[in-house]
Amino acid sequence: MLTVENVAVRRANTLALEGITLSLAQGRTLAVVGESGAGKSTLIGAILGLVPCAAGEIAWAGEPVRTYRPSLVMQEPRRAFNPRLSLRRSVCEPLVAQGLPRDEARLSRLCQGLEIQPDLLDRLPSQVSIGQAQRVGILRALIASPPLVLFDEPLSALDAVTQKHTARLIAELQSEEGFAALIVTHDLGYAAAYADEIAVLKAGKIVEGGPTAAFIDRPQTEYGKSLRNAAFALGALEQVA
Amino acid sequence: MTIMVRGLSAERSGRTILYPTDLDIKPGERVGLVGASGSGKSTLGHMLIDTLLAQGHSVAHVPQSPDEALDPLRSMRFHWQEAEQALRLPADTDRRMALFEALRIEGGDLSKRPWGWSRGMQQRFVIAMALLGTPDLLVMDEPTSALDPVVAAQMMALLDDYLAGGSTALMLITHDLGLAARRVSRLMVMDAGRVVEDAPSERLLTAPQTQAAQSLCAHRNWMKLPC
Amino acid sequence: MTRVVFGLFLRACVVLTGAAMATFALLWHAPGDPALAVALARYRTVVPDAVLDHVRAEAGFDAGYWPAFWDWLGPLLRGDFGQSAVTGRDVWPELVTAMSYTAPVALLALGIGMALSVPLALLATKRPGSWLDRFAVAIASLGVAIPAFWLGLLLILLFAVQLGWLPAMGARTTAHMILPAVTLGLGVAASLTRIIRSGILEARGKPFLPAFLRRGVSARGVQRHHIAPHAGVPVVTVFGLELAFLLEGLVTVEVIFSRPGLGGFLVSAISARDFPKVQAVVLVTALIFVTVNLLIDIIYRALDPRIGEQNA
Amino acid sequence: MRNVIALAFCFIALAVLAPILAPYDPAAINIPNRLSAPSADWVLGTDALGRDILSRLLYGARWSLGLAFLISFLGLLIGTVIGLLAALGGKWVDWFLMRATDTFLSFPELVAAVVIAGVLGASTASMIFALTVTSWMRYARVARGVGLSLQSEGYVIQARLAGLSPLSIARWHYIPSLLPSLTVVWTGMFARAILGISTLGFLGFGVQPPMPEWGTMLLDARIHMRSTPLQMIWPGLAVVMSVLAINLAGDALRDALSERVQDI
Repeated sequence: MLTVENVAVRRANTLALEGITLSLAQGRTLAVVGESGAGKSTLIGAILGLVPCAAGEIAWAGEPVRTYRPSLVMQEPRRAFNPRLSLRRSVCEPLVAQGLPRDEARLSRLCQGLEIQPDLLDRLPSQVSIGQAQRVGILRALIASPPLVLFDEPLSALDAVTQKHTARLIAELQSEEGFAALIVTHDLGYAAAYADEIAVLKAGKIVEGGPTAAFIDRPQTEYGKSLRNAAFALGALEQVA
Repeated sequence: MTIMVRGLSAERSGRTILYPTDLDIKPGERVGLVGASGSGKSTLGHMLIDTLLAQGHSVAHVPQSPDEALDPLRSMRFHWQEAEQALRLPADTDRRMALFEALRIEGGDLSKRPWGWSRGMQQRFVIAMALLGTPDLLVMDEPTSALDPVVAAQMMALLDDYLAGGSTALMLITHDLGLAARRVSRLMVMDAGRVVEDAPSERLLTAPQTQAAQSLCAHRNWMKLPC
Repeated sequence: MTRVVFGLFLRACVVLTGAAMATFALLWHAPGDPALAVALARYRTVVPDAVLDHVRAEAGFDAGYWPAFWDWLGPLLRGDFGQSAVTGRDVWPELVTAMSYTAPVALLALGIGMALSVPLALLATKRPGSWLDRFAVAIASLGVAIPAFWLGLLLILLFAVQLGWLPAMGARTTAHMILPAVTLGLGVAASLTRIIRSGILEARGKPFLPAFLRRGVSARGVQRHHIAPHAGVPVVTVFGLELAFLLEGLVTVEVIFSRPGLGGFLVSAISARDFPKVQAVVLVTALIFVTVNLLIDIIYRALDPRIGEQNA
Repeated sequence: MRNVIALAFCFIALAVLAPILAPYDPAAINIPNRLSAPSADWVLGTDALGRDILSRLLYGARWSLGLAFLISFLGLLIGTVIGLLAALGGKWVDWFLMRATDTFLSFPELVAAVVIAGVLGASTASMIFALTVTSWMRYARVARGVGLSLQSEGYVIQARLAGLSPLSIARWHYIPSLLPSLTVVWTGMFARAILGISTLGFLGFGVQPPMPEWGTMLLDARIHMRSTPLQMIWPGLAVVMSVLAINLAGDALRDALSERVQDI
């Protein structure tokens, strides 16, 4: 269970995040929605311990999150891999680092779940498509069975069809593996379709949060409404009679 | 006057990335050009613009990101005046203000350089420059991908209002059928360098013929919600 | 912007202080008894220990490191460079005389370099890959590989010894300036050509240029208003490197042409172990160099304010 | 690209094989034969002490190229360590090391080398010291720049999150990314070191006679410039050819690397 309590992060004399309180249980999905500059990536950095908190507590089951080795799926899939190393090497990096045995059965099961052809892993990051690279990125995030996986705009580099396909694969794996997923995204459509709960981040603060269905049905704040309306206007969500 | 081009094609390092393509676009028509990444949509857009410019048509192009349209060392005023001069239009503050108000960027400081404006405002400034000469055709390449959804939705609505009733045709290039479906009356689907389907929006959405179109239709939005 | 300039100024001051400390440390740790060297140079004979002690006390050599440093720094901050250890005359007027010989040659060399490199780079980039372009690149590569002193000797051999057109040694007339200035100017031209050429080629690849052409801006307008500024901004930063190149070249070039300029002054001061003169040249050169680089930094940020904002 | 590298290797081969190739002992004085013109016996002629110029040129390559290699390699080590310390050591370490770098750059490198070598007394050792302490700054800047950009690079963050040890991160991610850019800087500094050695030699602050070094040979030749100008051509040509070969090899290397980066 991830608990984020009253967290603040300072960046160059201003507060990039302020009074952030969130919780996320094992196996559940929380989407943090907001526009660029709202502090979404800073929040991920704070949870992963890459960015120091000025105030507040972040814990997983009452202990520092770092001890559970949470993993991260990044926005730019190609940049998440060392361009000089084969994808297989990068994928196995968490196992090597944590001294875990390489479980070939698990690797091939995950590859199957993510629709990754086995020979794909022997290529360099520059030799695969962006969609393939992102699926390998998810594979790396899951290989060491972390209890918590963070997704930083995992779909925004992909095209519309690949986005939906990849989102479905993530959700299927989540139900098998049971990790908690924190998804940061600007796309309310994605959040609406896959998150159990939604938190709306604006200018470093959470302005609205709650169960997804309730939020989509009736946002409480003006900003929440404008996000929802934009999702309809851009065709991410559709109303049918 | 209907825009007609014949036999557009393109190669890159010996590989065909666009097979010969014919296009007809009626005045004021809204066309969506949809396809997966790498299907050749942007290439078709660039070829279309360059061919029409060479034929002497008045056409305008809005690239994917304002970084591809604005010089970071030059002020916004310089960009605007240069665009006016390129079209041999006299400087006209009223016309500029009318366009800026329509796109809600009248508050922007013209003496600043592009990076002094927000990206959403930069993008709308580029659209304003594109509309300056009332072109026969406006080609927009992924106009929303560089913007946040709220800003993107606002921009598309403002553009719709501005173009309504005019003779400027619009070609919207995007990977997102959900976005295009709401804005255009005719959809063209691209796959592997070819236009594989070209139909009125209604028909394409209800009865897609090709596999590419079917896949796009099936994934055109995240969720359907009852009214 | 003011804050950025102030920050750069502070940084320049820190760097100059560091340079002064390094200079003092070097001279302090120089091998041999400095008093003996001074006395030998001054009296041209073996001197008794009493005289050595006198020299030692006079020059402040008998104090510890830090007291000696402060004694040394105080007069320097007031602009007093002291007296030559050999002749006992004030260093400053001699230094000014030397600079008055060096400055015109350096400026002329810079002028020659610009006059040759700008047209050559423009011609070369008209058609990249053409024979003219390859020729320009080859000439420029050759130019940066030639040591200035050797080029100078070759020019003396050709124009002074063989053809007898120009004077080579000394600095009596304006004509004496021509060969040293050409020697340095050719080197400047070579490196500038390389930099301007690659600046233009890089500016031509900027991703926003096609949009300007599609908007109906003429190729000429794009060239003048968008490519030229983007090619020009990096060239500004190169002038610091060119100044370094000039100063490095001057050291040897003034020696081979027997010009009584800064370079010759430095080399003869080092050979005579006349440390007050050495430190004066070193500190004045550092001051000029740091000031020019500070100005370049400020101009660069004024031309392209994005850099300033990123650093602030 | 191939030709240029072949040329650079030719120079190295000449330097290594000098004892086999050189027709005479480079230090053998032969006064009756002084300042003789090129002939079948003395291919490039003899100098003021009657020593064979070709032999001195070949042995001189050992000094010029060997010492330039040593100096540029020492600079590479010092600069890389300082640059990486600055990038990874935190704000204040970075500030201090970068101001130190600026201080060393506050003076044209070669002029600083002349002053240091001259003040410390003319000898090969003080020349090596002088050229080394004035040659590490570019490496430091490049290493710091690459180090800083790597810190925010996705794959380095991933490695840290995975719990990879700092040593392994350096081994697998930092060093492979640093090597190409440092190699390009190194070729440039190698060429500069050749120029620096010959300049110091020419001013009399470098390798001391009777060692055959190209700059020192030029210093000797200059005195007899009017009578035997050819004497002066050969050592200069040797400097230019070797600097040119190394510079061109560096350019080719940089182009090859940037193409590979574009591929990625």
